Amino acid sequence: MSYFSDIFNGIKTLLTGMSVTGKYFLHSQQDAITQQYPENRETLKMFERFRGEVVMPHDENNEHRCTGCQKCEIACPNGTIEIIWDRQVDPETGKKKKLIEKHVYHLGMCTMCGLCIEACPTDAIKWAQNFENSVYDRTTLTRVLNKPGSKLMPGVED
Amino acid sequence: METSTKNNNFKSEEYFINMGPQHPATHGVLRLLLTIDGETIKNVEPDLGYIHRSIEKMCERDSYQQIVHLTDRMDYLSSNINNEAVCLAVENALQIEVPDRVKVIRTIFDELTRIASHNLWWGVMGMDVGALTTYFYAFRDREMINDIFEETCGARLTMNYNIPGGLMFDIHPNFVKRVKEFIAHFKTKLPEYDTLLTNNVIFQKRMRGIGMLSKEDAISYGASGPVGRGSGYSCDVRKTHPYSALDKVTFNEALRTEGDSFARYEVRIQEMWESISIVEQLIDNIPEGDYKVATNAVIKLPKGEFYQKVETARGELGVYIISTGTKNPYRLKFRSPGFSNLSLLNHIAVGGKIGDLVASMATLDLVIPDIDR
Amino acid sequence: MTNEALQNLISSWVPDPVTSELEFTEEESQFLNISVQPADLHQLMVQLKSNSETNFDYLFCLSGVDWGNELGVVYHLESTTHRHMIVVKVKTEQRDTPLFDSVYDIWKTAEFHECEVFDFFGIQFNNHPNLRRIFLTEDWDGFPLRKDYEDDINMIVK
Amino acid sequence: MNLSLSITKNIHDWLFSMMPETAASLTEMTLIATVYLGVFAVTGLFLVLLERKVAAWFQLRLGPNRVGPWGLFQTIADALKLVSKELTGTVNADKFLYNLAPYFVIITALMALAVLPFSMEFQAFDINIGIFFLIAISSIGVIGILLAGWSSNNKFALIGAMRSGVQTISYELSVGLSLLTVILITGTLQLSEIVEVQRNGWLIVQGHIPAIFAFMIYMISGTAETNRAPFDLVEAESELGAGFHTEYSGMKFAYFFLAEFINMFIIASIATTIFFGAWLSPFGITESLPWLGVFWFLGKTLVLVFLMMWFRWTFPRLRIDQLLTLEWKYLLPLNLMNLVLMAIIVWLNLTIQF
Repeated sequence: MSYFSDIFNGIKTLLTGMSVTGKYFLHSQQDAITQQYPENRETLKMFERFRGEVVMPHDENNEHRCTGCQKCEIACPNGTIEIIWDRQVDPETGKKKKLIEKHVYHLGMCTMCGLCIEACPTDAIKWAQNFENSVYDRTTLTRVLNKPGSKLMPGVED
Repeated sequence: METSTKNNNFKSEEYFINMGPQHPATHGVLRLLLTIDGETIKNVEPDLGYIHRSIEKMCERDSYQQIVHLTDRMDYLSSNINNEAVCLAVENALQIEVPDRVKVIRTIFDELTRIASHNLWWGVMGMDVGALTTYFYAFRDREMINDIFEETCGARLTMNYNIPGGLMFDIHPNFVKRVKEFIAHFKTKLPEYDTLLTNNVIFQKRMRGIGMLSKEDAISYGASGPVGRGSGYSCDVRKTHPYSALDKVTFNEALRTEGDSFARYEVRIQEMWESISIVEQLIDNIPEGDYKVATNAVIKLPKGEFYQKVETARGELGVYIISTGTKNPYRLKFRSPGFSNLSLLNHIAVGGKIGDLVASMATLDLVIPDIDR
Repeated sequence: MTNEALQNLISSWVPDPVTSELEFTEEESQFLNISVQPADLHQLMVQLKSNSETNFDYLFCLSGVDWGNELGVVYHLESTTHRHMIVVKVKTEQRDTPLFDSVYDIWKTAEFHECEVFDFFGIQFNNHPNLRRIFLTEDWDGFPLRKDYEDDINMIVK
Repeated sequence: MNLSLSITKNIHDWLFSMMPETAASLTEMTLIATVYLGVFAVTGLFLVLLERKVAAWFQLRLGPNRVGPWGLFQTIADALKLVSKELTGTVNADKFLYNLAPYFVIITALMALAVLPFSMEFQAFDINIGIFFLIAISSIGVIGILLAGWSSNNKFALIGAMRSGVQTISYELSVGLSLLTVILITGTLQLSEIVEVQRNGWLIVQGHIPAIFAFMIYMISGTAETNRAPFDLVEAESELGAGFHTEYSGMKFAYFFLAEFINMFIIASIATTIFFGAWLSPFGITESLPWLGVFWFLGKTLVLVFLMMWFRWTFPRLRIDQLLTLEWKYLLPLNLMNLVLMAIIVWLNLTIQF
């Protein structure tokens, strides 16, 4: 008799399985989890801690907070950050001081580990929430983070 | 055949099949050289290295903080647990005691990672035996965990949240609320998994009695995690060598004695329940305090050898550091669970059909970057 | 079993610990370390596994190490019944033809792990069923995890 | 009163008045064949779209929704893409058989459509051995699959083809026997007469218990015949990659794909015809409007097609030996018992008739 009870129980499990998919079929319009990506660009907000790419914020006077200490460059595991710096005479104190010429960031090599931002003593760099990083040409992934003509914000020291 | 094969006395009715490196069931770039007689598997020889990046060599030139982010890329489904393994090894070597808050948060993250990993495995398990819908149901629930991770760590998969000495930053204010929401949601969905797949008669027929692994063989092959526990081998590192806040919680080690594919399946399902219970025990009791202790900017480990084992979603991950007192490890070896688990694939698959190979391989829950490193 | 008891037991297996050159140390490690001569390795391993008091049935880590002028293998063993652990080390100075006995017949997991050691360190194992380059291609030049390995193209030295 | 019928009748009369009889018949055949080909190619495409939509709804997705309103033109775009793709092949393939195989599959699929009664007198070919013809035709398709797997010079394809051979030959038996069970009530193989018998109640009602069993067995083995999940061992994505059509690309692949969906439609249509009264409306509510029969026929068929899709997106796949166990140890004995039961019921006149 177990032959028939096997069949019966087998069919029962199949039908209960079908009831699960059937339930979702009936609720498919409300429960759909699809994100309609390019259309929902307006409403799609990344979390504030999202690691999109490293940026260097500038204030309205075109001033940044990077002193060129190179701690981020050392912290980076992949050689993503290169700082080109120069010693220049500070007009106020008259002493020679390390100033950045270019803060080069290779987005293509970045693994978004966050060690550079942890290492930065002056909060000069931070994460941007931008996630649309694809480009047609790989060279455009190499970015200079400090804007042309920008200078160090007064009062920022290592 | 350019790769040497074990089976030199190759019979005329047998033939080779090259399964992978591009094959839907190998979940990545695993290549299996199958010797088949009709539909019956005669020999399985894995050929690895298609995603080998020599992480161990890279570690020898990196500082201890930098090593952590490389472990994200080994077993990417339990990345937080991998991170923690390295951090624990470094902390033990430096004899740093991290605050209780860090321990609790780490454990919560570990268990959420474990749920996420088992969840994805469940979806893929269904796909491997032909039930395609499981994948989407699993991903719906996993998405919530990923959102929790993203909100706190800023990344969904390669989180790099642990640093030697604690955590990179404190948990997000929404964290507790979201975790509770997830737990409430997931508790209603997990029984559905059973109705849809576990109890299904076809699925049970496919899994029961297939891929038999005895307890002795499991130990001898170095099986760990759900693969070992499905064979009745009590190998949960969380029980045998508790770390972080695991000594504060009570949970049952999921054990099955059958040793077949279905036992391994059941172990993972039960582990999801146990992980939920661990998270529930801790989520209301996150102690106040610092989220990290200060370490030197340049970490130098004392001369010596350090070994730390943790339980990832796949099994026992070991981090073996040999330090000569410099800022880089002299040698760093990852004992990855997948590598040992893969070595028993030949043992459990021989004699079965091609469909059995796929089903029992799915219960090993292989992640190829974890095996190749 | 405590480390001390283990040490006493294991040294009682060999008639004369001085000539057999078993070395025990607990320094710089959380486990009891035994250094053994390559010729005695297999015999010791068989005893460690089969003796009911030690019963090291779980080989959980097998690592190759390049010690500079020596090449070695480190075996981490655990007993699933007694839950004690031990580390066995073996070294050879013959960097050109390093050769040890395989422990595949004692722990089956060693098959893959020894392949890995062979692949990265070039250490050969006697009686291994299928010693092959498991990760790298068959025609790979050199053994990458050795300290004297050089690859100008693929290796980035910091 | 009967628009569709009068149109076909008018065309028929007009052709025969224009030409000698042979030429007129030939023209008529070609005309009907072309119309069927066009209509069912589109039906096939529509079924592909339906499958994708239904799958999406089962899986909490939206499905294709970008090409045309609600994604209606998605499969047409896909077909255009497939037409424009390069036809690749393996080097040491048996070129002749390799190229022949897809046509075998698609032509046999289309041939079976000829005998289906879509509405009253709306049937291309009312042969008196209708059911027999359907069973015979539907088993030719497997030759195409075997050829495809064999000639591709690919081991995965070969395994798929061999599985298909085993599977189709086994399940053919159950399909035939379960239909035979119901034929006991009708006493005829001609499809139009089977429909006429059902004016007294659909056969699934007339034959009650054994007919319901027969229907269940038919649906299971019919799903196996079309090589769809849970019996998709022939393709078995996670095991064989794509099975017998691994090496096919472009339009040749599309033929296999289309044939699968047309076969599914045919299996559902046969079930509709035999068990659910074909184009007859329930309780004869639209008996005065025979052209609505097409609507009823397609409606019933689509419900059954949906059932097959539901199976596909819920169940895991069987293993090859379990597939054969199911057929030879379960379906076949049950079927034979069922046949005897039905014979007794017909003999004792226990059928339910209105």
